[in-house]
Amino acid sequence: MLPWYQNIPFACIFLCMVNGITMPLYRRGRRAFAVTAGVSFAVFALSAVLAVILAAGGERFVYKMGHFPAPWGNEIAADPLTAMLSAMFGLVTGLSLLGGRAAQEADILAPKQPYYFVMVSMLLAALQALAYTNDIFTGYVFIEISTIAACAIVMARDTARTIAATIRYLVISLLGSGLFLIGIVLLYCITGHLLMPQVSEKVMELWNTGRYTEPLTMVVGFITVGLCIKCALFPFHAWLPLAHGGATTSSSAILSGLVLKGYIVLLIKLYYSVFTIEVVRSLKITSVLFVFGIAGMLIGSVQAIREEHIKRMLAYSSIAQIGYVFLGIGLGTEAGMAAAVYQIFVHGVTKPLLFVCAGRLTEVQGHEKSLYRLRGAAVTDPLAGAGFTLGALSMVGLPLLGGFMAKWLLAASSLATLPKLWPALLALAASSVLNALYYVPAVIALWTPSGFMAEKPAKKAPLFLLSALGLAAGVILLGVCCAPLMEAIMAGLRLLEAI
Amino acid sequence: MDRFTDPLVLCLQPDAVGLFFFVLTGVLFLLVSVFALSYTEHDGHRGRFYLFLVLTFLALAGLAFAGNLFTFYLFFEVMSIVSFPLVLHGGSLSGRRAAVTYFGFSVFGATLALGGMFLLGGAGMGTFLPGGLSLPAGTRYTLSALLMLAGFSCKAGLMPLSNWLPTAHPEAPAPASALLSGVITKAGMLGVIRVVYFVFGPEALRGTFAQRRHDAIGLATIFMGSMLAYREKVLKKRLAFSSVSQLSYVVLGLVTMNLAAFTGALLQMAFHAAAKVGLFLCAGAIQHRTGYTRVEELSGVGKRMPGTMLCFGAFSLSLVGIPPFGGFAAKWSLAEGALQQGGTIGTAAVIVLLVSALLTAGYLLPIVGDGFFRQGDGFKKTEADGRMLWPMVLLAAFVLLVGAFPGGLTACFDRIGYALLGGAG
Amino acid sequence: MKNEWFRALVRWIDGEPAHDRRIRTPEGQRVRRARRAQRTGEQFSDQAAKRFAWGYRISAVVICLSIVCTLLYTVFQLPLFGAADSPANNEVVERYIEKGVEETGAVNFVTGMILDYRAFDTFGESSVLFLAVTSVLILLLRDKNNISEEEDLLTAHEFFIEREMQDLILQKVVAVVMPCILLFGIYVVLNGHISPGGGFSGGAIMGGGLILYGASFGILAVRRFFNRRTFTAITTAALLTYAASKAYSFFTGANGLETGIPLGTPGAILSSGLILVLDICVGAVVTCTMYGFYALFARGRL
Amino acid sequence: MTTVFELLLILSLVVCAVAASFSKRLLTAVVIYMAYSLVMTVIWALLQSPDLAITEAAVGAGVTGILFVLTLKKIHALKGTKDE
Amino acid sequence: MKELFKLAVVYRFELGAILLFGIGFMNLLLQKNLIRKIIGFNVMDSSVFLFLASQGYIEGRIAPVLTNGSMQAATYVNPIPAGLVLTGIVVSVSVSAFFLALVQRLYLKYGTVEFDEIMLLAKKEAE
Repeated sequence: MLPWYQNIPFACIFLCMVNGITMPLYRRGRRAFAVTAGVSFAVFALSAVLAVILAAGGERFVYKMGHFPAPWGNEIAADPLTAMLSAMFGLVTGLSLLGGRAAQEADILAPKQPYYFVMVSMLLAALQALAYTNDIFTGYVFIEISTIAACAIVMARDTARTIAATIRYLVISLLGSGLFLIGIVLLYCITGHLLMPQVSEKVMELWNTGRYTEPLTMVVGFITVGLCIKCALFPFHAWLPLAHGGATTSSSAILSGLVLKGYIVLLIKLYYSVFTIEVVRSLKITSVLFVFGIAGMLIGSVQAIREEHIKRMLAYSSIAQIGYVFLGIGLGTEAGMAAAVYQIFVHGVTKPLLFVCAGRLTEVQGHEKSLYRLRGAAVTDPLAGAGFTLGALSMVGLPLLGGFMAKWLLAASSLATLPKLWPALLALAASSVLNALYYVPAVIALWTPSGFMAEKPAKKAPLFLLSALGLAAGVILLGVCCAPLMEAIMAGLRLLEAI
Repeated sequence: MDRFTDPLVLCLQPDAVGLFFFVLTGVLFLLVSVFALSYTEHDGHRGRFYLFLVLTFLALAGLAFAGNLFTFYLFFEVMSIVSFPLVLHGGSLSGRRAAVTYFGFSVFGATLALGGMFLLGGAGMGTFLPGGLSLPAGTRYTLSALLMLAGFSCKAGLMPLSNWLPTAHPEAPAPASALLSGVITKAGMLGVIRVVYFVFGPEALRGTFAQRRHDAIGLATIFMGSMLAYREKVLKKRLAFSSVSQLSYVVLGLVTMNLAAFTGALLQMAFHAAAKVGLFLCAGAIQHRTGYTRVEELSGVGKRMPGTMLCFGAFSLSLVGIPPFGGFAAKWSLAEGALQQGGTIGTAAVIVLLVSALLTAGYLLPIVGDGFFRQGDGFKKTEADGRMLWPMVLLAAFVLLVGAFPGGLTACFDRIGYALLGGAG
Repeated sequence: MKNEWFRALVRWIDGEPAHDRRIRTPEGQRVRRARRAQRTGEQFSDQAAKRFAWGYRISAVVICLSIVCTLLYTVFQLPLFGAADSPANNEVVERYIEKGVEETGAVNFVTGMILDYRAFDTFGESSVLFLAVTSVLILLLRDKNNISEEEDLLTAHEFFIEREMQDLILQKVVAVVMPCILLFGIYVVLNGHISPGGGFSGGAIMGGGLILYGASFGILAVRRFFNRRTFTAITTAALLTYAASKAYSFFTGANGLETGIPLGTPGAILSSGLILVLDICVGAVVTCTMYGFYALFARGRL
Repeated sequence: MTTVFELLLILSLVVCAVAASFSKRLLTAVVIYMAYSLVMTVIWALLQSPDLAITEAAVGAGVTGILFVLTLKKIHALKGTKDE
Repeated sequence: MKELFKLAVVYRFELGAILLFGIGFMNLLLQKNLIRKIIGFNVMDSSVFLFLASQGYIEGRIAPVLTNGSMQAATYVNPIPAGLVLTGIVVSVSVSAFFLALVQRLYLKYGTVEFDEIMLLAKKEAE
C-alpha cells in the first residue's frame, strides 16, 4: 500500500473525468454548475493538501497507472510544483465558474449548459494530466483533449463570431498538435521509449555519444514550436484575441488564465525531465524563446493600447504576459525558470480576476463591450470596479501585488545572466510603461460617470462577489508572501531536474 | 531564491529628513484644504475631491517615513495614482488630456526608477542608512543611480521630463495645482535625497557621470524654466514654468553634495513650497473671483483684491530672492555651496542663479506692479473671503518672518546635512 | 504613431463622442470608412485583408518548405526502414510480446498493450471521442440559435421523403444485410483480444450498420429504439464502466494489490480479464458516437 | 517486387493528396480523400498492422466519408447530383 | 546519386510520409476552403501515423498477434506504433467531426465556407 496522499493526483484526474462523463445526465444547468464547481474546489483542496505534504517533505513520487512499472506502463509523477499548479487550476476554474455564472445563463441555452460543464471539467482533468504526466504520449492525448474542450468552451457562447473564432483557434491548435505529434514520433524513433525518465536517459546517452544529434535538435524544435503555437507566443498569437475576447466570461477567464499555462507547464516539464536544460540551452533554443518573449511583451501591449473592446484588450495583454513567461524561460537559468513559473501563477490568478470583473461590468452596463461605452460601469458596481482596478494595478506592477513580484523576480534573475541583462531589463521597464498606458486609462474610463450608465442600481451577485474576493485575495497573497512559494517552486524544479 | 525576495519588506522609520518633509506636507495640506473649502463650494463632487486629497496626504506621509527603497517606491506609485483624480477633477476634455499627460509622465518616471531598482537588485533594498549602504562601485550601480535620479526628478519636473507641469497645472483646480507644484514635486526631491544620501551615499556618487549629468541638467533647467516662464502669458502656466526652474535649484543643491548646498536645497524646498503654494492659491482666488486667467487681464486687479495681491507680491519677492524674504536665505547658501564646489560648474551655477533671479523678477514683479498701479476695469471690491485669504496670509507671514530670521531653520538643516555628509565640505 | 496612441488614450477617457475626426471611436471609424469607400471605390478593410493574406501565404509556404526540407534531411539520419536493430525495438517490445500473453491474457499484443499496459492513453482517447460528440451536440442539436427556415424546410422535406417514398428494394436488402453487419461488428468487438480489431473498429462497424439502417428506413424509424435518452444512457454507462474498471485496476496496480480478476485461458472469448469489458464499453460508445454524428449531421436531431 | 508495389502505393497516396487539394469540386476532393484512405488501408496491411487496416477501413473510408458528404449536402456543395 | 536513390528507396515510407506531411500542412495553412482544410489536416495526421508505423515495421516479421504459439520477440513487428496510431486515428476522426460540425454552423451563419471571407464578415460584424 502506498501512503494515502500518493493517490491524490490520480483521484483528482479521475474525479474530473467522471464528473465530465456524468454531466449529460443533468437536465438543467444549475445543478451541473454546482457539481462542477464543487468538484473543482475539491480538486483544489486535495491538491493543496498534497502540495503542502510534498513541499514539507521535498518529495517527488511516481504513480503507476496500472500493474506495470515504467517503461512498460503509463505513469504519472507528482512533485510540489505540479501539485501547486493543479491546485491553482482547480481553484481558478471553480472561481471563474462562479464569477461567470450570470454570463453563462445569458450566453448559453439552458438545455446545453450541462454540455458546457462537460467541457470545463474535462479541461480541468486535461490540465492536471498535463501537469502530472510522466509519459510523452499521454501528454499528446491530453493536449488533444484540452484542444477540443478549449475550442468547445469558446463556441459555447453561440454567436457567429465566436464560431468563426473557434474555427481559427482550432486550425492553429491543430497545426500545433501536428508539430508536437511529429516531434514525439521522431523522439520515439530515436529513443524507443515513451516514459520520460527512460527517454531522458536515452537522450543523455545520444547527446553524449553524439548519435542522432540532428534528429534530436529537430525533436526539440518541433515540440517547442508546437507548444508555443498553442500557448500563443508572439508570432503565433493572431488567433488569441478573437477567441478569448469573444467567449463567455468564465471561458475567457479559464482560457487565458489556465489553458495557455497548461502547455507552458508541459514544455517546462519536457525541458527539465526529458531534454535537460543544458541540452536545450546548448541548442540555443532558450535564446530564441527569449527574443520572441520580449517581442511578445512589447507587441502585445502595443496592440492592447490600440484596442477598445475591453475583453479583447485583456486578451492582448495575455499575449504580453505570456511574453513575460517566455522571457523567464529564455534566461535559461534556474532562477529565470522559477521566475517564469511564478509569473505563470500570478497571471493565472490576475487575468481571471480581470475577466470576471470585466464580465460583471459589461453586465451591469447592459452588455456593452467597448471601453468607450463602459464609462461609469465601475460606479454602478463599485466592487467589480475595485476588483478590476486591483488586477490592473497588479499588471502595472504596483508593489505588494502579484504582478510586481513577478517582474521583480524576472529582473532579479536576469541580473545573473549578463548577455541577456540589458534587453531583459529594458523590455521589463518598457512593457511596464506600456501596461500602465492601457490599464490605467481603462480604469479611469470605468470610474468616470457617463451617459451610458444604467439608471437602476445593479442587482446583487453573491457568486460573483465570492469569486472576485477569492481571486483578489490570491493576487494579494502572491504579492505579499512570495518567499515560501518560491521555495516550493525551486524545490519542484530541482526534483524535476533530478530524474 | 529567497535572496531575491527577502529585501522586499515594508519598513517605516521616521528620521529627520522624513520628519521635515512630513511637517511641510502637513502644514501645506491643512492650509490648502481650508482654502479649498470655499473654492469648491459650488462644486458637485466636493466629497470626491476631499477624499483624494486625504488619500494623497496619507500616501505622502507614508512616503516621508518609508524606510527602504521598496516601501518608498510603493508609496510613490500610490501617490501618483491617488493624486491623479485631483488633476482630473475639472473633468473637461482638455482637463482629461492634461490628466493623462500628468499620469503618463508620473508612470514613466516611476518606471525609470523601477528600472534603477531592478539594476540595483537586492543589494540596494536595505534599510536607508545615512551616508549610503556602501554599495560596490560599477557601471551597473552608476547607471541605476542615473535612472533613479532621472525617474524621481521627473516628478520634480527636471528638464527633459518637465512637460507635465505646464500641462497639468492650468487644468487642475487651484488647490490641486498648488499641491502639485508645492508638495508633490517635493516628493520627487525627497526621492532624490533618499537615493543620493541614503542608498548610494555622496562619497560613491561624487564625481560620477550621474552627478555631473544632474548638475548640468539642473543648471540648464533653471535657465530654460525661467525663460519659458518669461514668455508665457497664462498665469498658471507661468507659475508652473517657474516651478520647473525653482525646483531645479533644489536638484542642483542636492547633487552638489556639500553642506552649504544641502542646507540651501532644504531651505529652498521649504520656502519654494510655501511661496509656490501661496502663488497658486492667489491665482486660484483671482480666477475664482474675477475669472481672469491671463497675465494681461490682471492689470488693476490689485485694486479689487488688495489682500490677495499683497500676498502675491510677498511670494513673488521670496521667489526672486530679495531679502528679507525666505528665498534669499535659500539662494544665498546655494550659491555658497556652488562656490565651495568651485570648478566650471560652480561658477556657472552662480552666474545662472543671478540671471534666473533677474528673469524671475522679470516675470513675477510686473504682475504685482500692474496689479496695483495700472488702471483696471471697475473698482468694486471682490476680495476673496476669509477661508481663501487666511491661508495665503499665513503663508506670506511664514515666508516673511522665517525668511527674515532663518537661523533656527538653517541650524537644524545644517545638523541634518552634517549627519548625512559626514562633515564633507 | 505616438499621436495615435495618445489619442487612443485620450479617447478612452473622453467625455463627448468624438466630434473631431481625430479621435477614433466606433462611430467615427464607421463614418470615415464610409467616406473612404465613397472616395476609393473599394473597401479599405478588404485591401488590408488582401495585403495580410499575401504576407501570410508567402510566410506559410516558406515555413512549410523549410519544415519539409529539414525533415527530409533528418530522415536519412534515422534508423533504416525495417531494420531489426532500431532503437524502437527494445526491451519494452520484448516484454510486451514475450510476457504479454501471461500478463494480460490478450493474444493480440496490440490490444493487450493499449488496453492494459498503456490503458490511461486509451481512456483519454475514448474521452476525446466523447468530447467530440458532445461538442457536435452543442453545435448541431436544433435550438433557436441554429435554426434557419431554409434548413427547416429542408429537414421537413427529408422527413417527408423518409415517411412517404420509402425505397422497398433498398429496405429489403438492408433488412438482410444489416443483421450481418451488426453481427460482424459484435464479433470484431468480442474478439478484440484474440484477433485484430477491437472495440473501436467493431464499434465503427456497428455504427455503420445503424447509419445504413437510418439512411434506408429513416431516422424516425431508428428513433423508435434509439433516441437521445438511450444515447446518453448508453454512452454514460459505458464510459462509467470503463472509468470504474480502469480506476480499480490503476488503484490496485499502483498500490501493489491483486486485482483478483482471472485472466482465463489465452485465446478463449472469456479471457484476458478486464480487456473484454473495456472492449465492449468502447464498442458501445463508438457505436453511439458514430450514429450520433450521422443523425446530428443529417437532421440536427437524435 | 513488393518494394515496387509499395512504391506505387506511396506514389498513389501522394497523387491522391495533391489531387484532393487541387480538384475543382469539393465532392471530388472528398471522394479522392476516401480513395486515399483506402490506399492507406492497404499500406497498413502491408506494414503488418491489421488492427490499423480494419480501423482505417471502417473509419477513414467509412464514417469520415459519410460525415464529409453530409456536410457537403448541408453546405449545398452537391450541385449536379441527385441530392440537389 | 545512385546511393542517394537507393537510400530513398530504402526510406520510401518515411519519405512518402514526409511529402504527405508537407502537402497536408500546406493545405491546412493555405486552403481558403474549410473542407479542404479538413482534408489537409487528415492527410497530415495520417502521414505522421504512416511515419510512425513504418518506423515500427521490421523486415520479415509478422503482425503482432500470437500465431502458432511463438513467444519470441523476433517473430513479430513492433506493436507499440500500431497502438499509438490507433489512438491517433481516433483523435483525428473526432477532431474532423468537430471541425465539420463547425463548418456546417458557419455556413448557416455566413452562407459560405471560404475562410477569409468568413473572417472578413466577422470583422465587419465587429465594427
